Amino acid sequence: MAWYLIVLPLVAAGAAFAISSPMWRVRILTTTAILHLVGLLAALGGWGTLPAGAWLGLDALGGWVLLVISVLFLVCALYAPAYLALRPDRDGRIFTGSLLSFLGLASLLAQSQHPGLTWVAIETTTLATAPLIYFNHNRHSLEATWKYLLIGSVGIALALLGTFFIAYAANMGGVEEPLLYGRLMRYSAHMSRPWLRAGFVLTLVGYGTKMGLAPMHTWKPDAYGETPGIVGALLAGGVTSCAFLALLRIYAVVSAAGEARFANELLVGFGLLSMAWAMVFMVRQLDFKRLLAYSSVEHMGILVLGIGIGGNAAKFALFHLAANALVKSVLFLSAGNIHRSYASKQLPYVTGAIRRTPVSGWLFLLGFLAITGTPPFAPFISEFNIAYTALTTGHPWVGTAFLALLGAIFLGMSDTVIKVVFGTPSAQRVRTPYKDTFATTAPMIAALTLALVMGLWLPRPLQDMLQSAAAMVGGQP
Amino acid sequence: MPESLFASTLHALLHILTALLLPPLIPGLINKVKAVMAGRTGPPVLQLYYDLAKLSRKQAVFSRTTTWIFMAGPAGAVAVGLCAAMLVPFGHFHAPLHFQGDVILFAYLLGLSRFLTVLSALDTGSSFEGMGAAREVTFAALAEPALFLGFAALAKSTGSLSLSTMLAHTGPLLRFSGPLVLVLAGWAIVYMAENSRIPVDDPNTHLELTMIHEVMVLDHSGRPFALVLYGSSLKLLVLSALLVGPVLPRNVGPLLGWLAFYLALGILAVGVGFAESVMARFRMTKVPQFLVAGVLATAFAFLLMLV
Amino acid sequence: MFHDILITLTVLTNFTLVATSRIHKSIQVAAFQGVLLGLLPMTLGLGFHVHILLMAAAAVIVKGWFIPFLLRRALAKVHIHREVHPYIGYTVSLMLCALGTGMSIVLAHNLPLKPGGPFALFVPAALATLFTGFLLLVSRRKAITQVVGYLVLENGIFLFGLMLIEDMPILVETGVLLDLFVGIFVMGIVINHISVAFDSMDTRQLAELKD
Amino acid sequence: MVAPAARVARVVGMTLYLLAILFAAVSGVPGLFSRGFGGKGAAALMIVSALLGISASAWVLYGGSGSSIMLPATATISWGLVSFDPIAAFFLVPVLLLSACASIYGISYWDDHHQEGAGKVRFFLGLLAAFLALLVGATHAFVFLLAWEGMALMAFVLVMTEDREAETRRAAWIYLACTHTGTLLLLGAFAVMAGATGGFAFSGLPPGLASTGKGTAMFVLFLLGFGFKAGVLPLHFWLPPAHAAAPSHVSSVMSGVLIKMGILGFVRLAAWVPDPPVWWGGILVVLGALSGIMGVALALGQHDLKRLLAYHSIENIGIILLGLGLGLIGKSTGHPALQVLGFAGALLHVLNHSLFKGLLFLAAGSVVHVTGTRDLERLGGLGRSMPRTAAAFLVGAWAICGLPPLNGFVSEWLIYLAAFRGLAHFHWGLSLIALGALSVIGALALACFAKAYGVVFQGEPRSTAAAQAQESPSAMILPMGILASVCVGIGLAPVLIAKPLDRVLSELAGRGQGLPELGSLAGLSWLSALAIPLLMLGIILWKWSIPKPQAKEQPTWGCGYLAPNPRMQYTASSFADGLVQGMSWVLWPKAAGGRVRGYFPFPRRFQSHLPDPVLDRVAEPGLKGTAFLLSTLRFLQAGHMSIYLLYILLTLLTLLVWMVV
Repeated sequence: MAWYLIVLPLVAAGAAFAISSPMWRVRILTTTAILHLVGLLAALGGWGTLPAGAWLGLDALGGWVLLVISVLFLVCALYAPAYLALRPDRDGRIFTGSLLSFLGLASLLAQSQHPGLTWVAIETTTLATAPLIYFNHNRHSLEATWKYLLIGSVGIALALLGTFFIAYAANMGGVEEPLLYGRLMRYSAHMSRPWLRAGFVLTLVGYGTKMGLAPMHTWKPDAYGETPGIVGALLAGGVTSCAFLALLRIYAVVSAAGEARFANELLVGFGLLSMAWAMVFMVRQLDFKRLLAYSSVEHMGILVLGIGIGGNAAKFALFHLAANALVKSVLFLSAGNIHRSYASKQLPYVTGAIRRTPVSGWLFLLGFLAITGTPPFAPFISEFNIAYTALTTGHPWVGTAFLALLGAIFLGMSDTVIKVVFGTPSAQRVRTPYKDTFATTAPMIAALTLALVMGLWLPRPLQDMLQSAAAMVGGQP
Repeated sequence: MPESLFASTLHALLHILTALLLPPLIPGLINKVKAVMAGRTGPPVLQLYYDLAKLSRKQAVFSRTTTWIFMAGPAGAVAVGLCAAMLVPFGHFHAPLHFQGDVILFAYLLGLSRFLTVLSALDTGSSFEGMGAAREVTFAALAEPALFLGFAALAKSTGSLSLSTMLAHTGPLLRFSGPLVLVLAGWAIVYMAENSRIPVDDPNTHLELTMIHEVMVLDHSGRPFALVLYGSSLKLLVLSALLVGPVLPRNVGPLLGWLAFYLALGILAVGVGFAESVMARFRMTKVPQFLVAGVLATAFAFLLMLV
Repeated sequence: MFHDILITLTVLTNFTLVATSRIHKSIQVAAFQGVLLGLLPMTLGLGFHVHILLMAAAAVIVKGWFIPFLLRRALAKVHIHREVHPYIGYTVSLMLCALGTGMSIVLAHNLPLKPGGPFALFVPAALATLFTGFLLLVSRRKAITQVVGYLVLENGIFLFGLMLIEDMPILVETGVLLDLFVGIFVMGIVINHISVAFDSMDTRQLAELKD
Repeated sequence: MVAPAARVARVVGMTLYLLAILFAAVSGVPGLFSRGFGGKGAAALMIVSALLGISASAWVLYGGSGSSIMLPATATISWGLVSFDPIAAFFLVPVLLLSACASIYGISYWDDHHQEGAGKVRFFLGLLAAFLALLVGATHAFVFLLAWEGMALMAFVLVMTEDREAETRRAAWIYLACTHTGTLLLLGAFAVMAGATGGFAFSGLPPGLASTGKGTAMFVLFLLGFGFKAGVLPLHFWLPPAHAAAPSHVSSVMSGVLIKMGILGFVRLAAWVPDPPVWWGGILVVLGALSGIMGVALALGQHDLKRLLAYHSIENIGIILLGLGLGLIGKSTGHPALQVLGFAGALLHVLNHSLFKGLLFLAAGSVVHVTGTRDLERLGGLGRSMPRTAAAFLVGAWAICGLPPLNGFVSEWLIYLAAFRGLAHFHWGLSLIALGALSVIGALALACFAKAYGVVFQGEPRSTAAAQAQESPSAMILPMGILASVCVGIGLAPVLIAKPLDRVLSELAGRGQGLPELGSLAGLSWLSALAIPLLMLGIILWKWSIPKPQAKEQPTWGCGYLAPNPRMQYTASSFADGLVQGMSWVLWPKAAGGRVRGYFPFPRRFQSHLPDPVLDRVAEPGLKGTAFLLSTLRFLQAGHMSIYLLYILLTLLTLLVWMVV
């Protein structure tokens, strides 16, 4: 386990909150992000060896998720200085502080081996990210924050109850504290089935709310729509990943207990429902930030669908976690730039982005193509393999529905995206001083390149890590 | 039929000479018959030869709207007609050129000559000639399938894709048997349409609005017009040969064979003249139905051969 | 015995909560429910561990005094006293609450308990309280009442947590206490911002973001 | 152990091929930096690439050995395979030839000074060529999909070039939607195939698979996926708007080679399947007949020059499918003659169509470039002001009508031969369909191109723009010349391509099956024997008939009317009216405007147009309706948090109940 991954960002958060000079604050932000990634890579050397009975430790699954979050965070951190420079009106203190504390809590979550601790981490993440959503301090952002907090807290309360249930199941099975995942999986045979199932249902609903699975996703479009693009990127790629990880841990226990079929039916159902729901709201969607929010709902659906199908698909669901996070960051950041340049995110007003903000416009288009599964970007690989596994391992109808939904979503999304990107900028909107600069676009280009590389080549150690993470989800301790 | 090289060259020569010299005779014959039927003396049978000779000496007048295509059209049509004539057997001797698939080439050569005529008509920009061209292509679209279905029927019965064998030996398909009669009936309709004879078109009316072929050549004069006239008569000959081929007597000697062929041509010409003088031309709107009848006839012929 | 009485009272408070229209009263009742839950650990005969005392204190002080205090202050700021025109009327709410309680009992039947614990009534009561909290959240319009609903929901979880307090105290404490903290945090938002940004605390005004 | 010489021989083709792809890909790069030099640089690089690629193809097709290479492993799919076999070599020729012609054309057609984003166009055109070239060699699902989607997206961006027009944006969107749907279908097809064969590499399918349910599913998915790309009716509807909206040299590449990639897919499929069921071929024949006849019928009714050409692409795809279908029937029933003639005709027509359709689009482009309109009714008389363009268009029209002695005839002739031979076999009905369809298509195509050439290049100019037309610059004439001469060349000496075709055919027949040579079945040499005298005779007669210089020039005879003017000429619509009305029961033309009444009538307008039966009557209303239905579900998220929490509660209760029950 690596304490410093947790401590460093939290300390940095404190520092960022304390000092007054904005310049130093962003320096702290970026340096912390870089250090965190470096430290993580160093720590990942030993993911294989997890001491038994440790409450904190970096295993393959947590390591993979944390790696994704860390890379995503670095992208956002590199973008942040330019963004904060554009928003002198807002107090960067809370912003930077929350960002950094989120990173620390995510590291805690990724390393926690105890359901209670996991739950605590998720809860605190919610609290840490709430101020980010309230960043703009207007009625809408307040409403968004209120919905995010209340719906999220209710969901997490359910997750707590679910955790209690599972603890009780273990308790009936004679498993004593500490309820580490490893031990739970090892003694899963003795656990009481009804409690386990009920616990899984509750945690699924609870963490699903946090992830944004339909129909518990309702806070998502509001929150993503009202926050700055950078926060949207972090929420869509980071916070959701945290909740997904927490869910996966429980799922691993359940499938270790041999209840995988029960759980898989639920996951597949939620996956398809989320994709369908997202499809409904992406068709003729005039607000391109909400469009991205629904796309995030869709991809959460794809993640759980992949897990539900299992086997090869589970592995590629984990792969998709990374792919989605990277591409979503590109989409949200470019959408943020376009929003900034037009001072609007509504369709009739925002057209011809490639003329007003060429780089962001192209990146938005490319990001859209990437996220909808255009080879050779990473999402294509995962979507292709999930479809392939579904079609060939006894879920032909699920696979068909999956492909059909992907197609329908592409139709809906492309309509809006093309209208935003191409054409001539409409005359009604006054042009804001914003222009694409190196600082506001380079991070996105880097992220997109990374997504491209991932589609073509993944380093051997990472492949092994992915493999064993998938095995872990499959229920082998 | 096994022939000596000498004999076959002789046949080829005769074939070529026929194709070159005979054509203008046929319209003359038809017109003579019509005149006689109408109780007139009518022009001499060789009238067309005279016309051609005169036209080829005459100075041409042509529209300043036109391009080189206006001239190239008639020339091309004649060249194409001659090539087509080299593919059709006159009587029961192999045509000078015969190979598997020349049927299709033959049909497409007809198409090519139509293409050239139409283009040279459109070249003048006259709305009348445009109208004629439009009708020409419209009706051809119906004549084409009839022609091909007839070929299909013959090909199925003879197993050959060459006009020379297909027309000369119609295989199990006996002369005057149902299918063959139907094929010939269908082709007769094609014959009238392609050569713009009554009842499809009237070669010697001068109401532009009712004409097809004549109206397309309104602006031609001099040598180009000579080529136009010669070309159409050539087409008449070629299609006549197509029509009479299957009904000619078989396994007769060379001399008799040629005589039979010429005789058949003559009879056909007289028949056409007779028909033209007893019946009127259809209303434009009736023509398509007439052609569809041709298509149906050949289609039935094909189906009959399967039972 | 004694704890069964307390639990029964808790369930009764649920009914009172959904039935009352006056906000003051609902806050009062919520506080009362908090106190009940606080007393509950004492009556389980688990002895007086530090954990148990901690839980009891937390419940009594925070749920019974601190949060109601905050809520009353908020209420004093904005001048509203009644929850007028809730989405779901009071009688219907009562019926639904009863229905939910019934369902919780059915559900609890399908969840076998450890033999010989004093917890026979805990699971149904916990689920019923949870459901009541949800009912309040769903059916009421005023932000404050929704917060009350959230507190009741928490109470349900707290109630279930007591079943585990003996065997795995750390888990339960961290969970429950953090949950309380969140409750307070959420209220902070309500009290400090919503009443300012939106003159009344009617959540209908919080429905501008939609598709 | 192969001898070193042999090993060298094996890599020659592949090396040249990869180099060609490389050059094509980078051809647009100089244009991004230097404005002036961009066009020439792109053209030069593309020409180099074409020379390399075509020599590679020649190497393989005239006896050299093909080879394949493995691309490195990806995170996910074990191997990526690219192999330069005869099929790839054959399809590579039109790809590079046309791309090179297009980029030469682009020097002055889409130059930096007049049009916006010329550098962009060149860059993406280069990439498009590269992806196309990669696609022909892709023999692995992943590489195939990569190249496929890359090609589609480059084409999308190119169609979007003039994105300021709403019409263009609509066309590009329709195209993108269709191509992506097609890709998803292919994805499913490959998944099924891999499930059956256990690998993503295009190896021959196991015998007996084709007739199973899996095989059927696979075939149907491939049919839809490739059909979308090829523009097979009724999946053709993206094609006319996209081709009309794109810059003309892009349209020529799209229509010439991009849609052929759907055919490439069918050809590959035919090569993998050892034992196709007869109904596969049957379906191809029927679809071919449908696309062919409907395509040309719809073309007749158009008055947009480029839309007309686009519909003719659909028609020619139909002809190609007829050939493929007959060949496939031959393969399944074991009639080598049918197989050879059908496949050979289809393949040759692929090459031919890319030549003459590319030529036609370039010529149309030069017309649009000069007059600024695509509307037939505003053109006319360009034959005198733009003689070279006119000649090029004439050659293209001549060839596309399948008239001897040009290349179009040769391929249609082969398909005819296949159909005629098929008559003798058990499945004579399909052959008869093919035969009838071909004859109808031929006649209608002739009508349509007589109209197109006549209205655009002959008669009097119908608008001032047409009246002031000048011949296009030589950089636009040169590529037309190249393509036209290739068309004539193939038409006059079809024997030359017999051997390459035999190579591809043996690939198609599958291993170990000997086929008769094409030359032995079709007397290609006869065609040349007849074509050359035909031309000579025609020229002689033409020379003879050309009047003396002092010949009198008169205005066209107005049949007694003394003041004719250009607007009185027969228009495109009226020329086609007879046929369109005749087929109105399938075409449903729309006409607006009144007939003239009374002795002294007031001016009246009349206009007619032919909406696309699928796009305008099915696809768009369908999409609109679906979107509306979905929008009625918007109430689900009305913004009230109580409702949102209710969702959570209901979900929870449902799940708990479901769990208990």
